[in-house]
Amino acid sequence: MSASYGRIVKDGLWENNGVLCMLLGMCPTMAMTGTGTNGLGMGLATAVVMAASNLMVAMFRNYVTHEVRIPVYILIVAANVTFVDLAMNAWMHELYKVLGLFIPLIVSNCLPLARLEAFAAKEPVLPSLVDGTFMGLGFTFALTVIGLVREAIGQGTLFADAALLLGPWAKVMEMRIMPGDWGILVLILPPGGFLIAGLLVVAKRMIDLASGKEIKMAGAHSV
Amino acid sequence: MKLFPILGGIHPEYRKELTSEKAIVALPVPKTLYLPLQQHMGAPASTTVNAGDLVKKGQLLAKAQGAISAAVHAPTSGRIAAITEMTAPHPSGLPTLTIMLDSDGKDEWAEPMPAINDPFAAAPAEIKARVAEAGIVGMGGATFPSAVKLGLGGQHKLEILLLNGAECEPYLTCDDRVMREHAAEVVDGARIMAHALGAPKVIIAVEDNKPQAIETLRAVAASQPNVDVVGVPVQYPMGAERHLTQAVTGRETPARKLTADVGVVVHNVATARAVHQAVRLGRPLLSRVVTVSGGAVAEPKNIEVPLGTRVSELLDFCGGVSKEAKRIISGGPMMGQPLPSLDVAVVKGTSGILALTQRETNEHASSPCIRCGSCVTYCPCGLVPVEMAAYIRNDKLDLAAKIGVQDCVSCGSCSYICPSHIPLVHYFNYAKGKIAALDRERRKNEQTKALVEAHNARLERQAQAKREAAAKAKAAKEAAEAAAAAQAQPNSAGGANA
Amino acid sequence: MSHAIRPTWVHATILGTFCAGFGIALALTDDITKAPIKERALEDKMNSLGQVIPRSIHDNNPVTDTVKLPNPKVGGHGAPAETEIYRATKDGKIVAVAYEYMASGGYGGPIRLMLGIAPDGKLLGVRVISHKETPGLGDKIEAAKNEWITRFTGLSLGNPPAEKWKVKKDGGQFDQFSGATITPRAVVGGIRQGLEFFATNSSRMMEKK
Amino acid sequence: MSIVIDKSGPFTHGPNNVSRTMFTVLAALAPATLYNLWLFGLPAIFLFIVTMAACAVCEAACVRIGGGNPDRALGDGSVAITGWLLALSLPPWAPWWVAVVASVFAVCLAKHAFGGLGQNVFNPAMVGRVVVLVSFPLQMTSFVTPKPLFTPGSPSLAEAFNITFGRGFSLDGISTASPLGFIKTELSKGNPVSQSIASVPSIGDMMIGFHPGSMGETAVPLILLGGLFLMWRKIISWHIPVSMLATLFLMGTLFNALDPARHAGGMFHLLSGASFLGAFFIATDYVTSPVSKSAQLAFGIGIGLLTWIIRTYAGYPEGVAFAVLLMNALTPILDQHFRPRVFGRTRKGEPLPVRGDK
Repeated sequence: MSASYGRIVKDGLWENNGVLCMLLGMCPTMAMTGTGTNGLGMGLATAVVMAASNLMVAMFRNYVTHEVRIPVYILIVAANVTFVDLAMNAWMHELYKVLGLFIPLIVSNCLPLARLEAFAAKEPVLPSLVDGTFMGLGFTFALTVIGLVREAIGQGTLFADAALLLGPWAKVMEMRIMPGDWGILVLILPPGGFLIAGLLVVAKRMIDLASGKEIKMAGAHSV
Repeated sequence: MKLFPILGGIHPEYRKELTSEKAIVALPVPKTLYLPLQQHMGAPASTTVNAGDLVKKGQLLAKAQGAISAAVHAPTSGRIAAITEMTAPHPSGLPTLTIMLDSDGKDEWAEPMPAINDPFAAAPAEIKARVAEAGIVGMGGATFPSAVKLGLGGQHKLEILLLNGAECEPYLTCDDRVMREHAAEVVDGARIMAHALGAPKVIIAVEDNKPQAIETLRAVAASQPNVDVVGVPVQYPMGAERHLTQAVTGRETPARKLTADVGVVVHNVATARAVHQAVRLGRPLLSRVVTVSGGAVAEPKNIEVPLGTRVSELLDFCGGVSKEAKRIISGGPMMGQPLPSLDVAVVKGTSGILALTQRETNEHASSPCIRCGSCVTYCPCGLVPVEMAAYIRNDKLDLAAKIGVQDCVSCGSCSYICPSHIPLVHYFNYAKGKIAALDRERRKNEQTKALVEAHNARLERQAQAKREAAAKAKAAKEAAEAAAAAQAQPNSAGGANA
Repeated sequence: MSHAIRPTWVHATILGTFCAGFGIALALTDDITKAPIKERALEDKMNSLGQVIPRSIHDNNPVTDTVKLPNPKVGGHGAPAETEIYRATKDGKIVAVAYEYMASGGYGGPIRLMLGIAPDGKLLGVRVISHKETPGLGDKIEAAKNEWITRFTGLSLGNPPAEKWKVKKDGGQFDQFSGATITPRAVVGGIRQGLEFFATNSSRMMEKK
Repeated sequence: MSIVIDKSGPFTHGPNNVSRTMFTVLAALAPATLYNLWLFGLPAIFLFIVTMAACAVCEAACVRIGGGNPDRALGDGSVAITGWLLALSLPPWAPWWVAVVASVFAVCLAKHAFGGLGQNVFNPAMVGRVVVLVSFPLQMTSFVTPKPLFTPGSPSLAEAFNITFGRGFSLDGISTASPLGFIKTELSKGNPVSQSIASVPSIGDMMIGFHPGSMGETAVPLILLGGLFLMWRKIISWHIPVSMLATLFLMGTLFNALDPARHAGGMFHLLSGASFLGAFFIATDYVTSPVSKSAQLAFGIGIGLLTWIIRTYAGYPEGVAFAVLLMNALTPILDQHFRPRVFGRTRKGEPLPVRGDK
């Protein structure tokens, strides 16, 4: 299986989107999408881990025997997660205070492991890097959208605290679209995550249907 | 007598008052009778007459064929017009081989079979043979050849002959009338059957909504110490064999077994009467009592009908059918079958002909299931119809089978009660048919496989034999050559004489 | 995908090599980030102390100048046996102390408060550190959601008088927010008890090391 | 004469149908509802109308989007029950938008997203109630003492309009806690139940509904009457209500006996909150409760137990709605495990053994 870069990018961002299509990585999806900023942060952290892991696995794939590949993959993902965890703690501390608890959970996220096994283990370094990056960005996209919807309806803001994540310039992104009292609180509570994620899956399928595409749905594996 | 509760069951609107006070009247013999060769479960009878033959009333027209089958006799005298395929009295509407008999209007009896004057002195086998000869089948609607059922005494230790006079189907009153008008014949027939079965006791069970029948039977049975008449609660499907057995004896028949396995054999009251006539009078089964009823029938009646009479003639005799008729049913409204046409014949199992209006059927388009659970509550078999239907709808027949769709007796309680008007029985019948077909297919495949394997083994054996033969031949040849070589030497002592 | 069957030691070696490699990489990263992370943790603490003790009034780092006192029984619920008292000094003189206090009686369990108190017993600031109150009702005690908690600044045990240290519904002077009485009641009670804790222990809190 | 032979029997059918069932339920609810509308006055009437209308609109919209026939869907009465129960489970003086949000979640999400009538896993009315309870705890826990129509305290038309439709109307001055909430609050202040129970309305007042609460939480006798009516009409069986109420009562009594300072008694648990409404009208919802009787018993016991646990230990004073939803999720499993015994078979599904010597 060898795909063009365009295909890889498109698959990662939309057509084979980890959350909206493969229903992978549901644990961070539910836990970390209370606001758009959280979703974005978690997504980016995951994307970095995925890109790095894909890259490493593709580099080492010829030296890893079939029997020990899974432990090695987990080792690689876990190491990358720890790098990100430490780095964030040291240099992006405010965001770390929000996401900290959940960064280690990236290890148990099925999506990185799935891409390692399905893609990086078979493909050369560069395509693997692209796949990891864009699968991660697709994940980021889904998490951000879910976060934005929950945030908007739940507490009436968009990208609250984005400055903590992206620096002071991001103040311009922070918006209040309605008074906080009007929010339907249930959406920023855990049930809201399921609700919005479910509705987005539906929305994606409807968009695909409307554009006459074949629906891809790769079973429901999740963590 | 102590009764036992049965599970579930419903109380449909019985509407028996339409005909319950209508005494049985005899239908004049129609000009032509149509006698299907299969009026019973099992193999069709095989004809003993040809087109053009003149026959007398009671003469054998077709004899039983195989272990489970029943004979057909001429209900009147006349000429065989044809033996041809005609629409069967079955919803499939498939053609079935039928004897057409033109009545000569004389209604002349053939030489009757000799009466058995003291049946209780006769061997059970003799009674059984007579019942078979008379072509009697279960007249409650199941149409299982009665003689076969009377043979159950041979393999089972039977205690009770349970005579089924429950008649739990709405509308039908034919059994009620038979019990009221021919109680003596019914009781006598029952005692003869009990004798044939080797069952020491006879219990006649009648639903409590037929008090006169109970009273009349009690009066007749008073002189018979081994005959009891019990009134059972009015509850559909009380007349189902296994449920009646449970209600009267408290014994629950295990799945896939017969009531005989718990010591009980159930026969219909009309069957008992037919047995009485066959044994005491030597008369074969030529007619039966049919309830013609329903809101679309001008004058509902109970009629003694010669077998083979067309339904249309029967309905005409009752003043015809009004335009409101929504459904024409053979049998009761719960378990009866819709008739494909009015030209089909009355057969041995036809207990009723109903012409029902929309108001009576109360049929509507089905709406979504609301999981009310009524079907579970009312199922007399302890099944979960809602779940079975869901499986069947999704074509998961194996799962439906696992939760018991084959234990369903198609009594219709669930469909009757369903507020969403979902045709549950229809689903179950479909599933049962499909599962049976798949089973047959599987068995056939297994058989084929076994045959193929046997064939291969045979080929292999043959090949082996051939090889061995060849080897032998070769050995023989070598021996012969050796012998020849030896013979070539003059002084050889032994010769190869192979 | 076909692959040759190799002896176990090959797998073991491969796995071992990867473990070793990543182990070293992780150790290096840990080494690099250790200092900044420690610094951040300190900053965090200072920030939360900074909310209850204004930065301008002291010149030390209160995080490093602490004494430990036995935790008052009230508030219970898994509170540590000792409370750490952070002390802010200016020119070596104590200008404020800060400590955590557990307010009991919250709707969803105890509420953790941080109190900053001047030597004269006046509140310099109070913040809720953590709580499990009903979202949308009780969470208005957070400074980020409502300014209610800042109203305590400047108050002390005598001001208002003891009988007024209650929510209005109970005859005191503090607002409850609409729909929720329990949470503010717990917080007000907690603050009052926290101040009492100071009153009885102030000398030990202030004593020189 | 058009004679059809399209299906197997039976060819007669009972008189009941879906809408008859649904409207019988509404009839059973009517006395309690009317009494409560009188008890809580015009704002309650407005709220009731808003809820019913919002649910009907949602139903029609969802059915139309799904390509169905909205008239037929509205006609079956199921959405009327959802709206009605929802209205009964809201505080009577709640603002209109609470009702609308609850209706949208109840009908569009809990019912139609799962496939419409008969397909939903969770009780729509309770989903609606829980969503607004979690989202708008202020509005959902502001109860008023009954102010019956035509009595001096009852709000005028203009006032009532302002209560339901006005923006920023504050109940602060008049709102009080329901008895369950009161007990819980007192407990959190350190006052034992044995003491605070003296301040809640008497059992008699609780019976006739003179205490603050959601509409359906009051007027126990009328709810009970409606429930008995449904049993008499064979719409519901006794299994769920009795097992639920008995469990709740037993738990209450038992723990009250063990520690009266911490736990309210069984009678109090029965009469307060939505115990009766839940037992007779909500837990018995056909679609979301098990179909077999033994499963229904387990279902009722589960609700009773969870209700007691939530009331006693959780963050909300009333737990019926949560308990019902939690048990709804278990319904398919209960149905699997508690199948009735098939005639002629053992519980395991094997044919019964034939009696050896008989």
